[in-house]
Amino acid sequence: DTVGDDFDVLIAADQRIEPRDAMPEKYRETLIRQIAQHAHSEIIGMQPEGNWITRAPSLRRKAILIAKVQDEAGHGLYLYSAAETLGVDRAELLDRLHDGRQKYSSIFNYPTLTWADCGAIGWLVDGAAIMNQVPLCRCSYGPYARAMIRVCKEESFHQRQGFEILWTLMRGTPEQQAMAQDAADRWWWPALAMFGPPDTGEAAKGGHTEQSMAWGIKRFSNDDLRQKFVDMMVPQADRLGIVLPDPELRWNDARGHYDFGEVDWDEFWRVLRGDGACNAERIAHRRRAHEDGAWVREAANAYAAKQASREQQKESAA
Amino acid sequence: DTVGDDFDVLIAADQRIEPRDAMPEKYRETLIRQIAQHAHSEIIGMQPEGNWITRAPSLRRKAILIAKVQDEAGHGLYLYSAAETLGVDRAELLDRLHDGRQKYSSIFNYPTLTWADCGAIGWLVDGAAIMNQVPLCRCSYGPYARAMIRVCKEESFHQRQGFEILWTLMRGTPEQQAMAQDAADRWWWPALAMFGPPDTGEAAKGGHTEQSMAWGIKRFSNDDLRQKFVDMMVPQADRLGIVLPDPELRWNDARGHYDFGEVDWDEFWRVLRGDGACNAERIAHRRRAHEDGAWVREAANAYAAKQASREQQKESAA
Amino acid sequence: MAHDPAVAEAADSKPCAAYLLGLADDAMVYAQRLAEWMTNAPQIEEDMALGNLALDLLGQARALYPYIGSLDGTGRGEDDFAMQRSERDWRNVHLVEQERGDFADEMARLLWFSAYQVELHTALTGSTDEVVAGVAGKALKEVRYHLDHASLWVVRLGDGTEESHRRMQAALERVQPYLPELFDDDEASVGAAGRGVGVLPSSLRDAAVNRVASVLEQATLSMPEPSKWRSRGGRAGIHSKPMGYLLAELQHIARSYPGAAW
Amino acid sequence: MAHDPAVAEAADSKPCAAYLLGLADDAMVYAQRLAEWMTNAPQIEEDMALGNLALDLLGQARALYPYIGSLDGTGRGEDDFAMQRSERDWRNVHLVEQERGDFADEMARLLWFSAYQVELHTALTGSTDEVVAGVAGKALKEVRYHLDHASLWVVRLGDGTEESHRRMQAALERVQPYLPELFDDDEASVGAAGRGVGVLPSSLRDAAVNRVASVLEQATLSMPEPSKWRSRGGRAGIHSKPMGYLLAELQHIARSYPGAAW
Repeated sequence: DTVGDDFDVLIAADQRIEPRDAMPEKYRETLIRQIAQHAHSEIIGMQPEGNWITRAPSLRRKAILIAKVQDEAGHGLYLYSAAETLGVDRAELLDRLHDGRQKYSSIFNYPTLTWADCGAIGWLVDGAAIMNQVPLCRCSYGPYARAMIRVCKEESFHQRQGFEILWTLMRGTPEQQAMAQDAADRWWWPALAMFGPPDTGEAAKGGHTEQSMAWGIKRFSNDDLRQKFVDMMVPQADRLGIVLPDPELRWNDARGHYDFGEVDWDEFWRVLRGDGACNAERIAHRRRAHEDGAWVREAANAYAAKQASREQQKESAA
Repeated sequence: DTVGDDFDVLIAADQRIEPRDAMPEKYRETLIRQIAQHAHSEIIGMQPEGNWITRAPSLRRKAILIAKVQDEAGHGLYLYSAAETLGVDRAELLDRLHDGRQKYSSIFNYPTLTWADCGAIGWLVDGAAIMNQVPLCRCSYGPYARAMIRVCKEESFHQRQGFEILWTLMRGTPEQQAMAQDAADRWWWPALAMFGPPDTGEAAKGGHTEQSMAWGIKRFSNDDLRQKFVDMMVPQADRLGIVLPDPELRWNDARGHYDFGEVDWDEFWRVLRGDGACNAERIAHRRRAHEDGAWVREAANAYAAKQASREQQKESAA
Repeated sequence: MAHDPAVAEAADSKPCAAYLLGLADDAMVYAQRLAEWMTNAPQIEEDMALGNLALDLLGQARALYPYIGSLDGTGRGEDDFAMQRSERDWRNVHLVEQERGDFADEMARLLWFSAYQVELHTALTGSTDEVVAGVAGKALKEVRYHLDHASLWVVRLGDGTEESHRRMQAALERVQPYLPELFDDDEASVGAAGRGVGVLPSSLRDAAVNRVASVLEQATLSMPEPSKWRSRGGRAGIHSKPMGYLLAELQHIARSYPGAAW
Repeated sequence: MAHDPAVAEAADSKPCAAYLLGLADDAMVYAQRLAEWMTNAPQIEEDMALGNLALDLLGQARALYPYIGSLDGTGRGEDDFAMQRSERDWRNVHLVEQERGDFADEMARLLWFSAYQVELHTALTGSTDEVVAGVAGKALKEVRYHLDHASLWVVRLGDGTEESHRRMQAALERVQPYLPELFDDDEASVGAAGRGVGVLPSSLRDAAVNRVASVLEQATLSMPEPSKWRSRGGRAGIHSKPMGYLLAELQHIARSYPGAAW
């Protein structure tokens, strides 16, 4: 069909698909699912760090943390807007999040146990997110690509802040150093799992990688991104003085990359299926906030409707 | 009438009135009001110290505090039982507390701001309570007198514990000493006000003192009790190293008593009328707990009724 | 005796420090409460907006604390004030320390507090103390926005649904006992106003009330009657029950690692 | 090499300390939660009863902490353990740290925890460590009463009104994810059980479940299905969200006055 033709031409030319362009239904669905999951991750991702806002150990850190959680809300909004250009509205997407039809990144099902976790999330989780997201700035779908450009700029700022939290701790008291090391121990493997299950070699056949690459949504395999991430983080860990919790981690001169151990994929799937430390808590928190606010949103709608009809009356009276 | 005669004979002989004895309606009403107010004070009085249970600075203090608040609940129960012998049940008395028809001691409308307040309440508030209550062990109404004997024994234990909290603070760091002095500064005058407004000399005509004394409910005037309290506490304050916040306080050799300044009765009446720091909070807390628990009490009643009818069925079947 | 301006200035600075501490603590404590809304707001835009307000107020407190530490001669910095002070040393009003209620409670509190702050900072832009005038000038822009934000919501809720009207009116009743304290003059404010550094809280009352009244009218809400009781004592370090728990949360980590830098 | 009993004992004592710390922290944290009921219970008798339970558990923790401090060689006392430890160093299960829910939630938690504790302390009265056996002997009397108290209420609520039945059943569902953790064996419990000092948690499961099952039957309630997720990690110092806030409250005053005695 002609839809396919125009679309394929644009994709082949590495041009952007825009909302008014015709696109295959599968492409639209894949994007909705991916953008929504991304938006949900920003919104749910406010909680683990939000847990430390009232307890941040200094006012400067408190201010930075509030601003960061605020940025996450902002990223969620950009992304919901991008998804809305595909013909699905935010309220519907939130419903899908709340009743479990759509997911968010499983990394946010891990708990933030100490202040150092705010550092580890910035350094490792935002670091991994950037690695995933930078290629998305060249995603074939225009609104998503443009949202990602804004998001990436702020994320790299967050990553530096996370690094700096850990840097300060590693130059602090022995207790602070232990706190930073402990956080890195707990977040390293979940961060590696953020790139998704293996999708190269033997594993290349199962997942969505191939189709997403063909559509210009995905630019690198999970495994390539994971390798890039490890290669980037090891020198940073060295600078921090943090020992990454992987005995197999070492430079491989032949490959020109770091070798590293295997993620515990059983744990990954278990947490993804719902049996993580915080899955139930995160969704319950979101749902409660949403339900508590229902009367407020209704009031805002009712008021807007009243105002609109008042305007109309004024106009017809004039 | 004969009711009056028997009653008057017993009162004149300083004998106890018991629940089955005839008694003037006014005597019964006065006692119900006084015993209920006393019971309510124990129950509301759990809150100011209850506020420190989760934050007590050591486990030993936490255990002592829990036990003390528990004792207050127990005192409330003895006293409600004593009131019930006069033909009014606890649920009804609690309703009167919750809707403001009956009062509790106004002292519990002051806030507990620091740990030292737990000491000051024990030392000053329980001290004043004992001073009020010891004569009530000889009250003409038997059940009330017997309840007071049990209460007084525990109260004097609480008073020693309060003294010991302050003793420890006064032998602690400068911050702890300041904390203890500050607590005494804030609780001294409200403790003096606990004996009620002046009721001797000019002031003897207004209140209930004369009638209550004639009925053997009250044994000493408010002013006499206040003087006894001051005379008892000044040497204790000296031992603690606490300066009582009254520039007029000094020994009067001629009277054989300490002279002391005037309570701020305007403040007393203001707080009594409802405009104290915690009046609204105390009652709201009580009501919330009572309302939250309604379904539990209903369930307990329903279960008891079911059990009773099962027993009956068993018996009639046998 | 020759007039020594340095001595006179030192004598002047302590009451002003006490006055400014009240303002800084109001901002600090309310920032802490507002920040609790993040992840709990009725919509994501509001998570952001309330976070913004919290940041503004936190910024006001952070601008004042080190200056207060220099005025009172202790040299304390922002974290000394925020993390190392016990409850009796805090000087904020009870309004800002109350627990987070529903969204209507927050908008009622924000409406009154920002109406008060608009009048306060308008007056303080004329302070004889340049630092205070500077902080007020920056804060004024912020709190005008806060007042607009609160007004917008109070009108929406008051003139929204039946439920939102009922909730908003009830919230106005609940906040009522905490308002007189905002406008109480005390020794510190009298001292600071006398020196031209501060302003008498009582002098801000009528204009703030008028601001709120006009919002309530537009919102089809009514101004509650004065309450049977009122809060007192915040400026003297006498706080209400929620304050101790707020401080436990605020300070626990900082207090748990004495001497650590973050 | 000659056998040196002192060296062997020292090598043995660390795993036992780790095991006992889990038991002590369970008791300590649950005491803190139960004490929150005082002034909040459905009737005054219950304010007293829950206070009593809190005191018993607090007593169990206080009996164990100094002994643990001697076993692990740190010489720490009860307040060092309770007031000066950070979240990652606490070894209690998640069940006891969860926020206070409604009365049915508390009775569901109490039923399970005391059924577990009855089996635990029954087993520990046979501990090869005399101190542990002594603590368990005293605790056993207490926790039997706790189990009776919880059972009484669960039956009343289950077989009371329609509402109480519904609430009690819902509470049983809510507590379900926190139960497997009680019966998990970990390195410390395997070590302590191997030495005859402790007991394998997994060996207590069936008897505890039977105790609960018989109460539920009498209460006309049903045993929930295993939950979709379960708590993990408390014994390794991985806690859930409420723990940090619980510690903030528990420790704030003690941490605020370093070195002070109370």
